[in-house]
Amino acid sequence: MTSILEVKNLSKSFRGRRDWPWSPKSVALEPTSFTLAAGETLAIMGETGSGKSTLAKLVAGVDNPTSGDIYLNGQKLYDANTKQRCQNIRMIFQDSEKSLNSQRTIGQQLEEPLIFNTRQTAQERQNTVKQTLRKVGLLAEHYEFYPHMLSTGQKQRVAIARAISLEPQIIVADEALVALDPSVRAQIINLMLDLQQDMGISYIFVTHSPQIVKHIADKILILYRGKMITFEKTEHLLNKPQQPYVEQLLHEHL
Amino acid sequence: SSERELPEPLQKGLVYCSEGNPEGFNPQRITSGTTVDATAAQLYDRLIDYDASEQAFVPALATEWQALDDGTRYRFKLRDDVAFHTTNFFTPSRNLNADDVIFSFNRWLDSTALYHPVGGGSYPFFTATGLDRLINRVVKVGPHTIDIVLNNADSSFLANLATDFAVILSAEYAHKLDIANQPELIDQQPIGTGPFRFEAYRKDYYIRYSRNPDYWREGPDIEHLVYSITPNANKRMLKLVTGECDVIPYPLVSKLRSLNQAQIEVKSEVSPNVSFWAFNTQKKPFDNPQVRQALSYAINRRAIIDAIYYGSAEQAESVLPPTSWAFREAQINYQYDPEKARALLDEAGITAGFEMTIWAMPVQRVYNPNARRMAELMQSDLAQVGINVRIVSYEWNSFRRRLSRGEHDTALIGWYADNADPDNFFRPLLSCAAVATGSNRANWCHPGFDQILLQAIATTDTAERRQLYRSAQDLLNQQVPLLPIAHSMRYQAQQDFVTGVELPPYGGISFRRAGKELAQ
Amino acid sequence: MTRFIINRLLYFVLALWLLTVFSFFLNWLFPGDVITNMSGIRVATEAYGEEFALRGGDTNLFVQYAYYLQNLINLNWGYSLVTQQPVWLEGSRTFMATAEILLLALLLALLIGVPLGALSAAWYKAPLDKTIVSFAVGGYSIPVFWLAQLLILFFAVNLRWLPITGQIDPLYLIEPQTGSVLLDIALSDSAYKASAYQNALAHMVLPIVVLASLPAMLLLRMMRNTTVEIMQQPYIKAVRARGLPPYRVVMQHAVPNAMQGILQQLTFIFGLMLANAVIVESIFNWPGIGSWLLKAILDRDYPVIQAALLLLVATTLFANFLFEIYRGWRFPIVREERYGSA
Amino acid sequence: MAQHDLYYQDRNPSPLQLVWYSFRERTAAMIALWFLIILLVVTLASYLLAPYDPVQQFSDALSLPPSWTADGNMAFLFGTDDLGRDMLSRLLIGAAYSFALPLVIVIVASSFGIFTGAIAGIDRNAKYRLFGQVFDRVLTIPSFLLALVIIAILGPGLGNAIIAITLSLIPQFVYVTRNAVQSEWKKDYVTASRLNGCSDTYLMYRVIFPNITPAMVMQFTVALSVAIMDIAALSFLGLGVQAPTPEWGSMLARSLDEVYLSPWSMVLPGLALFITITAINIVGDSLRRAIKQRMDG
Amino acid sequence: MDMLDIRNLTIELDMPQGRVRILDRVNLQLKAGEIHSIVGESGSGKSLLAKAIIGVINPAWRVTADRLWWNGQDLLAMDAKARRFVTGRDMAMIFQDPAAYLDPNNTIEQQINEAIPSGDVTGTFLRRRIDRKTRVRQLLHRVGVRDHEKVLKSYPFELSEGIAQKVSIAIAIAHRPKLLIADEPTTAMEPSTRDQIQRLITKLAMSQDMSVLLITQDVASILPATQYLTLLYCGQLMETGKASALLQAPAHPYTQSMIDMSLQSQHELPRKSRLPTLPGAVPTLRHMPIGCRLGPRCPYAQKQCVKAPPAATREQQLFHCHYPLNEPTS
Ligand SMILES: Nc1ncnc2c1ncn2[C@@H]1O[C@H](COP(=O)(O)OP(=O)(O)OP(=O)(O)O)[C@@H](O)[C@H]1O
Ligand SMILES: Nc1ncnc2c1ncn2[C@@H]1O[C@H](COP(=O)(O)OP(=O)(O)OP(=O)(O)O)[C@@H](O)[C@H]1O
Ligand SMILES: [Mg+2]
Ligand SMILES: [Mg+2]
Repeated sequence: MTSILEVKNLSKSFRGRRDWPWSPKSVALEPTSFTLAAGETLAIMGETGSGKSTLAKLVAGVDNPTSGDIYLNGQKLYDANTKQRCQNIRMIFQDSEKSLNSQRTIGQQLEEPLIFNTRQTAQERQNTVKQTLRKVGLLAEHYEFYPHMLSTGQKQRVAIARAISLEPQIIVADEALVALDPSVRAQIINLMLDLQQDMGISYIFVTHSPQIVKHIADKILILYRGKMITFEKTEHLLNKPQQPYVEQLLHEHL
Repeated sequence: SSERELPEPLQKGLVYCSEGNPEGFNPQRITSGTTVDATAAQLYDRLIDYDASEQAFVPALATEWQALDDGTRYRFKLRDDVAFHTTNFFTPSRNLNADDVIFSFNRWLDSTALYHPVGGGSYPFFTATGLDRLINRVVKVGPHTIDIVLNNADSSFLANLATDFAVILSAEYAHKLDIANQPELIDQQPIGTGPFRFEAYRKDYYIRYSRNPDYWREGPDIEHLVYSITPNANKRMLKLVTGECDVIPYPLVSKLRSLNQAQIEVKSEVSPNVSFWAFNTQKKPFDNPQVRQALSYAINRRAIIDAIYYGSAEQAESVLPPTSWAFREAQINYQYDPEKARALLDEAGITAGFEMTIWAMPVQRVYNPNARRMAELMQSDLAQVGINVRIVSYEWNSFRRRLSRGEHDTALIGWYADNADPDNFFRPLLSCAAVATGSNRANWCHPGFDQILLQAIATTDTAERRQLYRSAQDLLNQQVPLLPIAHSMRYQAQQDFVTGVELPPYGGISFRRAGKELAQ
Repeated sequence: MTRFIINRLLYFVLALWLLTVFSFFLNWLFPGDVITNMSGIRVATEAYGEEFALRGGDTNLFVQYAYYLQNLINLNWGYSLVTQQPVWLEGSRTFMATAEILLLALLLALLIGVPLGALSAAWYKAPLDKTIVSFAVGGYSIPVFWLAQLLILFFAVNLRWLPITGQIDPLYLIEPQTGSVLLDIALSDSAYKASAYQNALAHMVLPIVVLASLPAMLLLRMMRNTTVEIMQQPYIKAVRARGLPPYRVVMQHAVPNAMQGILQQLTFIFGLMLANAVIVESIFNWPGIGSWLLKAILDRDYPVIQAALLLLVATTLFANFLFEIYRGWRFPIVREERYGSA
Repeated sequence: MAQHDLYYQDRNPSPLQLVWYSFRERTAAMIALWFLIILLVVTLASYLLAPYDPVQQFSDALSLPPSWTADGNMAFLFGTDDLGRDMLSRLLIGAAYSFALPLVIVIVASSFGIFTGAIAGIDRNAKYRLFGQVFDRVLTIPSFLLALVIIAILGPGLGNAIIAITLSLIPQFVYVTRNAVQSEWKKDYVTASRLNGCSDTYLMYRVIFPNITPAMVMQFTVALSVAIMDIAALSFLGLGVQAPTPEWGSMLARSLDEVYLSPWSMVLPGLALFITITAINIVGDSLRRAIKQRMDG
Repeated sequence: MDMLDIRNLTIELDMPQGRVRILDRVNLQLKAGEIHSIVGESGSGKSLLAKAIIGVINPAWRVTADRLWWNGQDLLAMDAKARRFVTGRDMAMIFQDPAAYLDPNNTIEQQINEAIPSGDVTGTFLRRRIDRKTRVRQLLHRVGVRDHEKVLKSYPFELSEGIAQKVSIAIAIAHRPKLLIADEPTTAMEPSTRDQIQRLITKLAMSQDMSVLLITQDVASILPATQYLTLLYCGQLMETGKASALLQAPAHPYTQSMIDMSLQSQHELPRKSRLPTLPGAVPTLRHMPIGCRLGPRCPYAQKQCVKAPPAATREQQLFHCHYPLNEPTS
């Protein structure tokens, strides 16, 4: 498989809120490189504060990297070019509740990416949105709904609908499954797996759960204090002796 | 006497709620009633006093006096037992003598005197009455005898000496200040011979005096006298009701009565005063008599008397009150007549929408209990003839200062006679000399008018004088540099236990015999 | 904590500095001669030349500002155009007079507002609460100048319980040395101190009550709302689950935590009181900085206007600084939140 | 639950509508709101409604008590003041200065302040952090004091008072908007919209704005009551509206001299101010509670 | 005898749409020293049940029960004060988000101190102070905090999640409760921390002879030492019984699907295959199905399910289902 995403020496450092202006910056992510092929799923793991979210955000374009480049299909992604990025890389947030605008209808929110990234007319946009809604297991009627009228699972579906409406190649999901009920979580995982099959989407998952990782990930990237310590195919990683840290992460408790 | 109990410090003192800040502590320099009330009778004495009930001059610092040389020289014998105030800033080494009197006169008389320029060198009362030109010089005859040499005989000379302005200061104190290079303190930390000594002054809050223990004649019963400065008439009245004031000037009589306070006593007195509306005749278009007449027709004075004075005043026909022997009823009555006013204005080329200012005094005076409100009334009257009026008001002292500079279009102000002579209504108010000193609020200088006044002053024949003053009034009536509005009663309200607070008919207030009669 | 204090101090000093810059340029904004506006020395007088030199009148703006700052720090604040008295002297006195009633009023407001608010919250939605709250809404909607007048009419004029104006009956002969009448009585050699205190306190009652009414009602409402909100917080649930009786839950946990929010609002309330002081002082003729400023505005006494504004604003800034430091010290979580947050 | 209501009966009320529904249920709030609406209408029509010219002086009816008292006269419903001017007319026309004028002032100040605040809220450069901190401190200066500063520079008068109050209200709006925008800006839904490729203007007006509207409306009511209070206070102190304009604060100030003879001339304008401000505060409070209730679900 | 004995606990709430029954006739028995886990998806009323036991209830809620007994005393019949006394003495609760459940403006020392019953320390003022100090430190040791001096001086926001949870456990066990209710104490925690806390709770329960009522969303995260298991769905009790038996042979379809969905049991599934799940979503309060509330989502649902199923027992299991699974073929 040829890689569609290539990340080269991506790094990020922050100026802490409590720091004096002259104190050194703290490094949240040391230069990290990896690649991802179409239809593949990458899981990012690590203990708290190890830089998982940072990496995910950099890839999704929420933050700009301190250094390093991202290549999509061999083309370099520039920070300023949101268009190029958002047509191909989308993000699903951890908390669907907070990532939806409570003052606007589902339809309005789902149209947003279409307005800015396609040349569709209003009518076309509405149709696209309704199709997408059906794709994620919602009804066309949900177009008129406000987020507060939906259940948690439905909101998560809306978030996914928003991510796939531009038919991107990569979806980044930062702990998107943590807060869900078992039944809903299973439903969402199924949905995402279906979409991967249908549309050939690649996923980047940030998660704590070894079970999920083992079930869906093709590759695993493990971070420790901002440093990438492993980047391997899942089977390889599971089948060979591991460092204690990795062991602990992948260990299904008790 | 009263049943009320007061804490000890309050029993021994008296609070007079005055209506404004004094401009200084030397009445020589200032004609404002507020300043005079605060200083003249309290801190100082004059050579002679005028006893209104006897209608005669009585001795004060001078024990006796006589006119010499056909009335062009007066000799005064001074008391030798008069001590100046001993205060924490000055201790006199000697009693009053001729030097002090000469110093006091020369202060305003002799432009070469060391102290003449101190405080600006303007002595409006003396300039306006011509006293500075009347007196040739003051001569020391003996340690306690002086001569005042006049340029010519003058019928109003003694009357003017008996006014609140002709006070005697201490030459020794002046000398001390001169050495200390602080001459301006002479009017700020005053030393006099009066019944009270100066203690402290805080602008907008109070003046504090204490009894002069060395006073040469019978002094007050109280230890302390405080002027609590309360410009707001309503507040003054409330403070009288709450007992914070013992005496207040210019009470809102009708309102006080409606309060029905048994322990408050209201005194009233006919008083020689006039409130008027002065046009700044040096500004266009007020230099045009026709305009002034038109404006006079536009004002409903009757309504003003009702709304502002609540009937405690009579409409003025002339600047002189009707009680004066020289009074002359108005020839043109300026009855309220907006049509006529409009017609006259049209004639003078004043179009509708013309804008002017009325400067309304911020304080209450005998002659005008509420100038601002009066201005409001006039504002609506003038609006009827198409004139837009802006009412201007400043703190009292700035107000007077600015008026003197002639910043106003028109002003609502008035005059309170200092002595019984009709001259006192004319020269300080309307003579050319008064333009220079700033007390001529109309800035009106009419040579013919001045001429009449000079003639009147030079003669002692009453009939002739009356004739002259009548023609002067006719001239005023026709020229209207100012429109007389009202002659008002003078009122004062006090707690019933306060005694001995005198209301001299010619202005001022004296606490020389003040006391409190409290139940023990 | 040190870092927190330094951080706050830095911003305080910065704001203060900006204030002096503003005040410096005020002299240009005012009509008339700049040096006169600064010093109160009129152009035509002899002293003008000296003052001109002292304030660097012929140098450029930066140097002039340096001179200005120097004069400011040396307390050489010029002279009033009206009284010709040194501005700093009168300013410091009026400042103390204001500080006196302001602090007492603040205390009173806290004493009324906080317990009543807590009470109201403890009886949330009960009739008592509703009564208190509607009372409070009325209380902070009433214009102070109207309230002052109503109180004067009732307590001073009808009942004759209280005097209307000033700090003390002037016959007590208390010299305004510091400006705060309570201090002045203590410093004076009056033989009637006890009686003087009585009189002074009687004079204070109305201004303080009027000044305290609005903040008290605001505090009441804030206290109630914050406490009610805090009662929903998880940690209160945890405490309740531990079986603590309700009044102790309120007193030991809800109220202290509510105070954190109240303290944050205190600067705002303090500023409001300072603004109301202008009105209250001029109604009660209190020789404070508010009435001083007001008279100066009416008289166009620029050196005084400038000084009064400088003092008033610096006071608010300083109060803000103090409240924040106290809050940071008493409630450590504040230090965390507020570090350089944008 | 009614049976015919199969799904949602009132189809999809937006969150703002929900706030309104919750607001609507509060009796006091609705009374206050209706009062304000009526007041606004009356103010707009005041020149038609006022029986007399507010500065016309009836010299034969000085200090006439209100009509319901024994000495009253039906021709002057609320009596007359000491210059014989009709109180009712003065109160009505006064509403233009005491209510409508502050309303206009607040509208101007809010449009300007919200615009600036929005820009300041988006721009999150480090240099603005310092600015923000200092700005926070400037805000501790109450608007009335700021208005006094401006009046001190410009001099007293109605025009200057209007300028002063407008300027003094703006910082509050900037502050509230900036804070609201910044706290919204950090939220996930804005990031999500940003990743959708939305332009900044779209973000501001379509995404963030609906979310901060309640805060803005709240601030608007607060500012309105402050503006009314300030303009009345300035006029009371003689720095604002000048005679003979019938503004409530100045009416109150000049009535003080007459408290004894005509208590109504003091009570009526004071009451008018009091009721108006109370109504605004009640509306503001209820709105806040409605929003909170809406948030709590 | 059961220490805690709950029979037909019902909690109703007045909502704008009318009265809603949030907890519907729930039964629960707990003996001393037992560890009992309650499992249910979000909104199933687990927290409500805990709150009802501990007595932190909004007065607007209507709580009725045939029995709500604690050691033979009827908690519902007591007045508020007596009930507070009993629960304060015998019960304790820990929560999911530990830092939010600690007073942000008191130090840890103050808060633990406050939780120590005054009866524990006697003597002079000074004596009591010293005793309290040592007790506080002992408690922290017991929950496995090593760096205790630093922790004691800290404020909640300065602590890591794990330490904060340990502190809340310390506070909870300060008065040696007989019952510890843990409401989702480890959800959203990092796996390593989660393991620590779970081990700690188990250890405490064993060593102190304390009963534990553990509430979780997921069968996967129940305590390994759990003896009894109860499953709630939408306020209805689905199944309860001995954990081992229940996990092995669930009678209720809901239990079965919860076990299926639990990620632990997915080893056997091929990677990237579809996971077993219940269709649909948890109904909202406004639209509770009548009868068995699982009905619309249940793969085995039939007409009869619109009637509430009666309780049925099987060995050590009790369940509410018309069509139980895993019937022993006898
Ligand atoms: N905006 C920020 N400013 C300063 N530091 C930050 C910022 N965001 C993250 N960091 C720091 O970067 C490091 C990595 O954070 P990140 O959120 O990527 O961790 P994580 O692996 O996602 O942790 P978790 O599992 O808790 O979500 C942390 O030490 C964090 O403190
Ligand atoms: N104060 C309340 N007002 C209205 N409804 C409430 C209230 N508290 C709880 N509920 C409702 O009662 C139901 C049960 O709530 P509870 O908190 O017990 O659920 P839970 O099982 O603990 O869920 P979770 O796993 O999400 O914590 C929920 O549907 C909830 O919406
Ligand atoms: Mg993260
Ligand atoms: Mg719960």
